[in-house]
Amino acid sequence: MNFDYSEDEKVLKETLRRLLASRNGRRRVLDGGESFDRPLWAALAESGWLAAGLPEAFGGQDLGPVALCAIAEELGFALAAVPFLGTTIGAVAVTLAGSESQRHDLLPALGRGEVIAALAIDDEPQVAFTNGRLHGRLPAVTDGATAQIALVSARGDSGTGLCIVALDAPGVRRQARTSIDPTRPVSSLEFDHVPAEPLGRPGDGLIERLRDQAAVLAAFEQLGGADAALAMTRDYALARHAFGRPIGRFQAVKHKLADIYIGNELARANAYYAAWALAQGGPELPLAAATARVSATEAFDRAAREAIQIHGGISITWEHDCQLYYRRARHLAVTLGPPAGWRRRLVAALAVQHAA
Amino acid sequence: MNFDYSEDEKVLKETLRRLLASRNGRRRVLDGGESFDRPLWAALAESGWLAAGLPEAFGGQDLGPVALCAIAEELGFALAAVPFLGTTIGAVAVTLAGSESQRHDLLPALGRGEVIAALAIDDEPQVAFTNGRLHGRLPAVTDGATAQIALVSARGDSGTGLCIVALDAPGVRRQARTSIDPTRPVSSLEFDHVPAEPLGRPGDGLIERLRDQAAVLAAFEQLGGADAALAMTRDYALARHAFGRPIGRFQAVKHKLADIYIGNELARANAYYAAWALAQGGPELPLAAATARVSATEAFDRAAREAIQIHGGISITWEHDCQLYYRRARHLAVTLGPPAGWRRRLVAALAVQHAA
Amino acid sequence: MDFEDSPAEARFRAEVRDWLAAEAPRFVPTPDADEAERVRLVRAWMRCKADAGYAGFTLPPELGGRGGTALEEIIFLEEQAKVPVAHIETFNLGPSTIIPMLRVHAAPELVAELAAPTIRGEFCWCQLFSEPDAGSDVAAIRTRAVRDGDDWVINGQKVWTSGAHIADWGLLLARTDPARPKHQGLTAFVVPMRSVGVEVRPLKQISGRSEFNEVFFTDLRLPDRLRIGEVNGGWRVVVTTLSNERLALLSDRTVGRNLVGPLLRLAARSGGTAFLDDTEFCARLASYYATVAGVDHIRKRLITTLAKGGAPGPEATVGKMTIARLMQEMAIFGIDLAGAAGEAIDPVDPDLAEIQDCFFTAPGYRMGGGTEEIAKNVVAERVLGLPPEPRADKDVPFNRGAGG
Amino acid sequence: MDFEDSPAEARFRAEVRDWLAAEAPRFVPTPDADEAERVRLVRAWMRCKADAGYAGFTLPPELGGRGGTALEEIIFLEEQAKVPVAHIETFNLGPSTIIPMLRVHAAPELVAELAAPTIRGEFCWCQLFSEPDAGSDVAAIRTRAVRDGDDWVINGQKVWTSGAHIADWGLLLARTDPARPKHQGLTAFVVPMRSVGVEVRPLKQISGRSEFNEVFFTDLRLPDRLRIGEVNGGWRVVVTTLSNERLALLSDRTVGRNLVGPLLRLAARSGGTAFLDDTEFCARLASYYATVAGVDHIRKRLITTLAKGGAPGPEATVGKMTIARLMQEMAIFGIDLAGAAGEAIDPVDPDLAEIQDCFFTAPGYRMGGGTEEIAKNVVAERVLGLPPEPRADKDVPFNRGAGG
Repeated sequence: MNFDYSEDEKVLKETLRRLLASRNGRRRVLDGGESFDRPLWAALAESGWLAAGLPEAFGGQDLGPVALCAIAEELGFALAAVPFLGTTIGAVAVTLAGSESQRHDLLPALGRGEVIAALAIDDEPQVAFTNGRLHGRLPAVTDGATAQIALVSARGDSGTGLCIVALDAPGVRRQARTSIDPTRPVSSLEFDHVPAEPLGRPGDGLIERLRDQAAVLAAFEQLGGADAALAMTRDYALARHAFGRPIGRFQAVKHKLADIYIGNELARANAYYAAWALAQGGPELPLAAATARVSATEAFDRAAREAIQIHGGISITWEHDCQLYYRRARHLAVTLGPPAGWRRRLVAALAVQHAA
Repeated sequence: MNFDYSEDEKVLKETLRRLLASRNGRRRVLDGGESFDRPLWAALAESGWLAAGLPEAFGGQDLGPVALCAIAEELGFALAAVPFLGTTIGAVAVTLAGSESQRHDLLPALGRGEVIAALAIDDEPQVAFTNGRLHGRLPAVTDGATAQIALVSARGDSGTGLCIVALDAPGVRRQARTSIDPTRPVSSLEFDHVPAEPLGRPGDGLIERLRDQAAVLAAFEQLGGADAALAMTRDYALARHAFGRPIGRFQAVKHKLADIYIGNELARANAYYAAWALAQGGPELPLAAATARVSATEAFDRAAREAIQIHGGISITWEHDCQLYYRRARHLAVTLGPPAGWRRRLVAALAVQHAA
Repeated sequence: MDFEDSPAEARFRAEVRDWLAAEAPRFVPTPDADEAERVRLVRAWMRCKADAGYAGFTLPPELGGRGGTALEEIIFLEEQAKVPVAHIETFNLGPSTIIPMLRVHAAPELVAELAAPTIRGEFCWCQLFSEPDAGSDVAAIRTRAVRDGDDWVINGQKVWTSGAHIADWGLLLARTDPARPKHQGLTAFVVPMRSVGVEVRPLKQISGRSEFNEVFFTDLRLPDRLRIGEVNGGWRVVVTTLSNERLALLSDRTVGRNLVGPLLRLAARSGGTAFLDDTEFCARLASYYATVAGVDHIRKRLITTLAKGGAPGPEATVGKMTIARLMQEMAIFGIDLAGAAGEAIDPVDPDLAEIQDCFFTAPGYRMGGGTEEIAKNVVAERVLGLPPEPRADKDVPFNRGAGG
Repeated sequence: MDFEDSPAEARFRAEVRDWLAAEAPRFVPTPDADEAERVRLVRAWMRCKADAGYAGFTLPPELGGRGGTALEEIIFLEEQAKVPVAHIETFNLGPSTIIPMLRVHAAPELVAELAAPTIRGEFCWCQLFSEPDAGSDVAAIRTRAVRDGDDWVINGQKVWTSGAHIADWGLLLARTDPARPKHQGLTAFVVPMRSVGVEVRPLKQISGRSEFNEVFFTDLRLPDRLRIGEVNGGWRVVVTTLSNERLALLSDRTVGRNLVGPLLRLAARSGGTAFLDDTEFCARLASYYATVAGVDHIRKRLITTLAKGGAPGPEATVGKMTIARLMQEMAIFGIDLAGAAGEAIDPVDPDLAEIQDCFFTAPGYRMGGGTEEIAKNVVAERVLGLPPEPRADKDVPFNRGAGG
């Protein structure tokens, strides 16, 4: 038994944390002009981080899901403004269910960061896929305007299935919208009978598998963000004085920080377990993934919200970093569908487990 | 505009508070042997408190709903172990919708405390009323074993209606059960084609009117209980020392007490408004009653729960009064149906208001 | 208990309603009006009200007031809130807070000079207390005022100043004796905001808007006649001002915005009254509404108490301690309810847009006028009588304590 | 990351499982067994385990132990938890907490005398720290120990003593020098509970049960050889004991009971999987389960850390700070879900009965082993490095401070 990252994974995290500390352009993205942190994305690609999970045959390092979780955690800690989640899940999808030619065409390009994938997986899809063509409108897709391809769940003749669509194809209309977190852009996607290719078959569990993996990666991003918010706020509580003492000496501030700590530790424990379940690929995954997701959403929400309250006035200025956490917490909470859906999935998985 | 009790009502409360302070037998009831505080009930009857709301023609004082609320608040403050709520609503029901003979037979007896009424009003009644007979089982009715009559909502041929049944009639089986609050007893009632009399007609709004009034009275009981729990806990926080100071000097304890205070003040404001709405008899009542109920349930729950936490170990001994509040809070929360039902009713009334 | 008007109150309300219906429409900004235009309209509207006797309700006529009652004022404000007339919160500070404070602490001539123009909308005010190192702990300010002959020379920086870019006058708190304990070396002044030596910089907030400013003082010279209260007696001015400010908070605008309507409509849009079967929606909305309604009743009760000449009880801060936090939670709940659609700021759906806007403004409401935590301490100590926490900063010279 | 056994671990687990399957059934109490009978069974079961080498896992053989590893102990406890064998929590105190503490602070001969009988179930222990005026603040105790020749004479009262009515021995904290500061005048002793001068009275709780006792000492004489640690050095004994106790808390029984199953079954009983459409049920249960699961993973991680010889991190108290409070909230939620039926203690439905029982026991869990509030202070100070609150009681003589 070992409930922690391996030594290798710890070294990997440390390395990535240093890279992110030196190359982080999130503030530039927030202040406008860019849709994501392109220099950082290029740097990540160059150092091989985007190919970490790919098979070696396609230029990757085949590091496995736990390493991807470690990367997600660090990107979350840095609040990096990059399309990692969709692109990673895109690569996983193609690896798991792509044809030979799809693998050859897409995996190396995804690993080099040249192709960005957007993710639009929905329980009740608003788009249809018939006769090889995608039709319908998605009102808000993360990275929809910058991605080259999208993974879309769509209604078909034999049920809901996944398909992959090139976003530069004729008949695709995309419109950037104002994101609640401008460091993670969102846009509408409209498909007017656009040619697309199926991935897997309706009912084969691929959508559920990808959604669960996306949830685990998102949980690690949330965990990283929550840890960073706690660290920043703790430092502030030691430095800031009021009424003749550091505010961190007031029990109300102490208990708020302790509550954030507790939430983060719970989220960490649940995220680690989900990473293990992901690597195992066993029947624990649905419950573990939903639990990690619910736990991490609660933790990041609390950390981002109370970080502001503890910082006081300074934190609601545009220049202060608190808003980055507050925005990112909300983005990550809703990006894979309403949080209520994850809570329902958790209870459904629990009911299955208890019935067994 | 005047958002407070009148001077007369204040005097009335003061008088009742003194009586209750000297005659309170709740502890005797809790420790077993009695199903309610009979000496107190007799004293209340003797001083005219139980007849306060009755028409003068039937031996009452016709004091109106606000005075009844004041009485409920004081009984709640004292955690009195008496069947006031059901008996009062019984009298209101007979006054509003009873026949001449029902009024003559019941109102004076209710006002003298000789007849106790139990209340079993349910949205989806588990009992049926056909051909003048009541049939079915109610698993848990407050005061069911001690009451002489019950007001029961029942399915009939033309919808759900209210009827009044004598509990000493043949075919009534009642079985005392262990109450979560032994100072307010509960029992099952089983009706085997028992003769009963209708009150009002299905669809005439009587059930809703009584339920709303019961909710307002219950809210005042809850408010009184919450105030008493706060007062007791505040005194303890001043007297008890730990780590070299009164525990009331710790910010965590202060904030907990402030939270209780806030909840109580909100509950008080909503209860007063509902009392006014009750006296007006206008269209504000359903929303006002549900709001008072939801607000008071939250307040008493918090006060009872955190009173224990602030008191620490001593409070979980049988001898300490904290448990009385904790039990009563739960009893009052569920006695008129699940709290979720009141929240739904509140939102439904709100939707009506917003649509108007 | 009576939550309705007496006959006399009802008569006055009807009179006000008629007058508002006749006059207010001339002062409604167009949707695309910029701030300058809205300021112009507010000033004109205040003048119109003052001319008609609907301003300075409780001020004597010699100060330009109506010489009326607080109850009249309340009824007028309630009715005014129902019509879409130009409104900028900062214009309320002078009439509601500054003038009452000046009547306690300032020389009668100065009051006479400032009162009438203030209620006529000619003098707009801002409050220059908070500083980067003095938020909740106002007495920790460092802005210096140094005596120089008959003048004072001011240097320092203020922050979180609402409306400083509009204001004609400011109420300034400065440190005049750093060698005294922190509360005992402060002095208050009124400052003409367009003076040389005053620089106002807007402070962009996370909402993207700039409702607050930083204000820099560089060798600003003020004549001693603009000093309020005694030298080193500024803390008393602060206490009076903040207690009046607390009353101003009774105007429901500053406690938080009401999300009940937007949430109900957002929910209804996704399918009739299906939301009644959404138990979480009902639980959250019911609890929220119970708080909003309770705070509103408390506000009305306090207003009535005031109107009858009584002192408001400590319940005044219940709203402060609950509404803003709930507004934030409900905004998050609303965004989550919308799911992925909640991620994009919605230009079409006004309800989702309002919810999203509250998401960004709620954090500020949770701090404005003292944090929730400070307010709870106050309740615990002043209402419940619990002992204050030990403090090490009160009795030491400011320049040797935390301020040194 | 690996949440599963290594091959060696799996082999040992299989061995344990087989042994338990063969032996444990002889030690299962009948449903109507009274406490005396259950005590008899627990003692017999502990002897059986010790004879087979499944006790005192990390104790050396000369103290009656197995001389094995903590990992073996954990695997054994996990497997034992799966079989319905006699269990009384208080019997764990000696092996898990007292013996490890004695090995640090007591004379080797005393350890040798007490260790083997303790792990064999012959000596059951209780902890005599809390007093009516010393709950969270253990150092405020007033029970006196006065030297008299080679003996100590004990007078005073303890409270909240689990299992005192069963225990053979107690670990006592007493004040030996009231003129010293509160932490510096305490001394620890081990006490034979059946001595003259010791009186145990059960304390009835709100659940109606009596799991705790009051213990009164009247001129109890203890020989000096039963003193643990130095005279006036008792606080160090307390610290060692409580840190071991915190480890014992890792046994999930004492943090709180798991209501996930009862709530799911209660909900399912009112109609298939309709509860999946009850958004409030899903929200509450999901959040609760996420906490329960997280605490469980943390517990396992800490156990593994311990087993590998590491020191447990501060996460050990996360369960303490969350589970009991949630258990209380979920019990209330469950009762409310049942509506009026929740009002009657249910003798038929075991799930509702469990929920109702938790309603009454949760308040005690929220305080046991230090309140949530104390635990949060500890996290804030020891983990997050925030400064401690000012304390006025630490350095003054006890008889002139709060204890005077």
